[in-house]
Amino acid sequence: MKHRSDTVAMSPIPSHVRVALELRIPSDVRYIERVVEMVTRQCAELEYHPRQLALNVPVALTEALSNAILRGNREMPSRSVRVRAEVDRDRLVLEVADEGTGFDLEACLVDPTSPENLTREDGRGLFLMKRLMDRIERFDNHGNVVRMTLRRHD
Amino acid sequence: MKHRSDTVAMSPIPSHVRVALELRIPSDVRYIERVVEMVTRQCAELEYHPRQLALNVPVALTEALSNAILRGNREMPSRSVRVRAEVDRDRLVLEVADEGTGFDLEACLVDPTSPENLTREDGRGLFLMKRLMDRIERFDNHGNVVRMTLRRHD
Amino acid sequence: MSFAIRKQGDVVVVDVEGQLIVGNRQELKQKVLDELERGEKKFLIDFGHTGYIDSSGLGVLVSLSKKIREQGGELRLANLNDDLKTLFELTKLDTLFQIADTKERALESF
Amino acid sequence: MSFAIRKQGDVVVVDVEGQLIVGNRQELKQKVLDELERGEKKFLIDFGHTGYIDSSGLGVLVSLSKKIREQGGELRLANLNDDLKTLFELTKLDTLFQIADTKERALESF
Ligand SMILES: Nc1ncnc2c1ncn2[C@@H]1O[C@H](COP(=O)(O)OP(=O)(O)O)[C@@H](O)[C@H]1O
Ligand SMILES: Nc1ncnc2c1ncn2[C@@H]1O[C@H](COP(=O)(O)OP(=O)(O)O)[C@@H](O)[C@H]1O
Repeated sequence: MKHRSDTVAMSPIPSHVRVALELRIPSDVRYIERVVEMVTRQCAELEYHPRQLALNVPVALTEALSNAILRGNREMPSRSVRVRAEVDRDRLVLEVADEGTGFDLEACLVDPTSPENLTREDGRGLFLMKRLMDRIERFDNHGNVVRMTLRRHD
Repeated sequence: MKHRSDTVAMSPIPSHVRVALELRIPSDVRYIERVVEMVTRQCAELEYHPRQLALNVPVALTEALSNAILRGNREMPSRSVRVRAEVDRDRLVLEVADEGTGFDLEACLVDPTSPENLTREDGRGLFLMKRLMDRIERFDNHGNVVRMTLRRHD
Repeated sequence: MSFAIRKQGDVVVVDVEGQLIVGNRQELKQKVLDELERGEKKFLIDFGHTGYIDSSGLGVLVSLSKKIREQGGELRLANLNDDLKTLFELTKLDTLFQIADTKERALESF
Repeated sequence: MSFAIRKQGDVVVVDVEGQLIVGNRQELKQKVLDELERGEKKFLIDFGHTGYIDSSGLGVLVSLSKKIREQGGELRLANLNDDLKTLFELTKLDTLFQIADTKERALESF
């Protein structure tokens, strides 16, 4: 279509915009990067803060996806991961669902910054999700769902 | 975020992608172009046919929006138009909702190509929606809703 | 969206850049009617840089064509891409307008 | 994502281009371990062209740093942008690694 960007630029922005992205991927970590790219792009359109686009969203989502693929689904080819991202100018809600039996979020959350954990190779995923998002929840819905919420900053 | 596109290009595309876009605009035709641009961009990402991106989607959506703004809402500032676009690789479902009392779709659909109508200035909107989309429905839901469905072509 | 108007010989050439839709069709109408009032008779609308056209844009073209003919003038269209051609065919407006493939052909045909 | 390795003086410099995440961290690990096996002692990882790093990417850095130290070598990091710096600060890994602002400073410091 022959759009001229100055053309659309003159057309005002809707008073309310909400985008819901629903994705399904196989239990394979190679898919993560593309999913992250698709979600951050939607956030970029709604002018999330550059730091949220470069740090909070990609890192937290990557952690949730790799846990879903490696822990929840144990990379079983018969299982897939579903992602739902709902974005508006107030907040991003990310839901990552796997086909595992779930886990105890509080119990699994260790402090990787403590002296005894600092030199460990693993155990920073849930911690980063918690620190980079405003809220993180876990619930069951035909499998395990992790929901993360982030308020938009300009 | 420092993405290199070749990077993401190596990350496979999710097996299922569905995007739902929800927008609300004032009863003002200047908003139409931006809404059309936002919807066609989502269709473009899912590789709808160039003709669908340049003709079917923009024209049918523009018609539905201008009818909602001018007919349904009669440009009243207290009223707004809601748009929902749900897109996946199979089909696009567009819903345009206004705060009017609705209309009789079949009765309002005239044939603008008949000799007596050909030189009329108006009356081509619903006809184009019907010809450019695979399906068009109207129903009530706290106001008037027009739903149009288009199957994706490569 | 913008409408660039210029004179080429005795023909008024209008370029429609971007969309011709409900939000801007009045602007096109007024610009052409101003020229008509000034005594111009030959009009060519060039769609080489046009995106999409909606039913109200088509309606303005129908209306202008009538008004120009009433003043003894002529309106020609040129440079429709395949999608725009389809739009004119769907509405059978390709039978109402004189449509040339290129601007040059349209200019010659006056 | 790709890892470009080259020698600068007696320092092995690795450029991390794109993401350092669960899907590719093994590649980085293997490349550095190969050099270590070949007898290299000084390693500099340059993040000037890096996007984001996840916990498993951080884990690989921790692991490499240990292995390099075991062989009497040194690992330095350079060129972290503000977002990456924050990531290291959040995890307190900025206290574990020697981090230089620029590659030049990192090279001088060996
Ligand atoms: N989706 C999941 N399904 C099952 N267990 C999970 C899931 N996500 C996290 N866990 C559990 O929480 C633990 C901590 O996760 P995390 O902080 O990401 O560190 P790591 O994955 O490096 O062990 C995991 O080892 C696993 O036992
Ligand atoms: N959203 C709507 N609310 C109320 N009436 C509508 C709506 N959409 C269409 N109509 C009715 O259908 C008629 C035909 O619409 P259309 O084919 O778009 O032609 P036009 O708008 O040019 O008259 C309109 O004149 C109007 O009476």
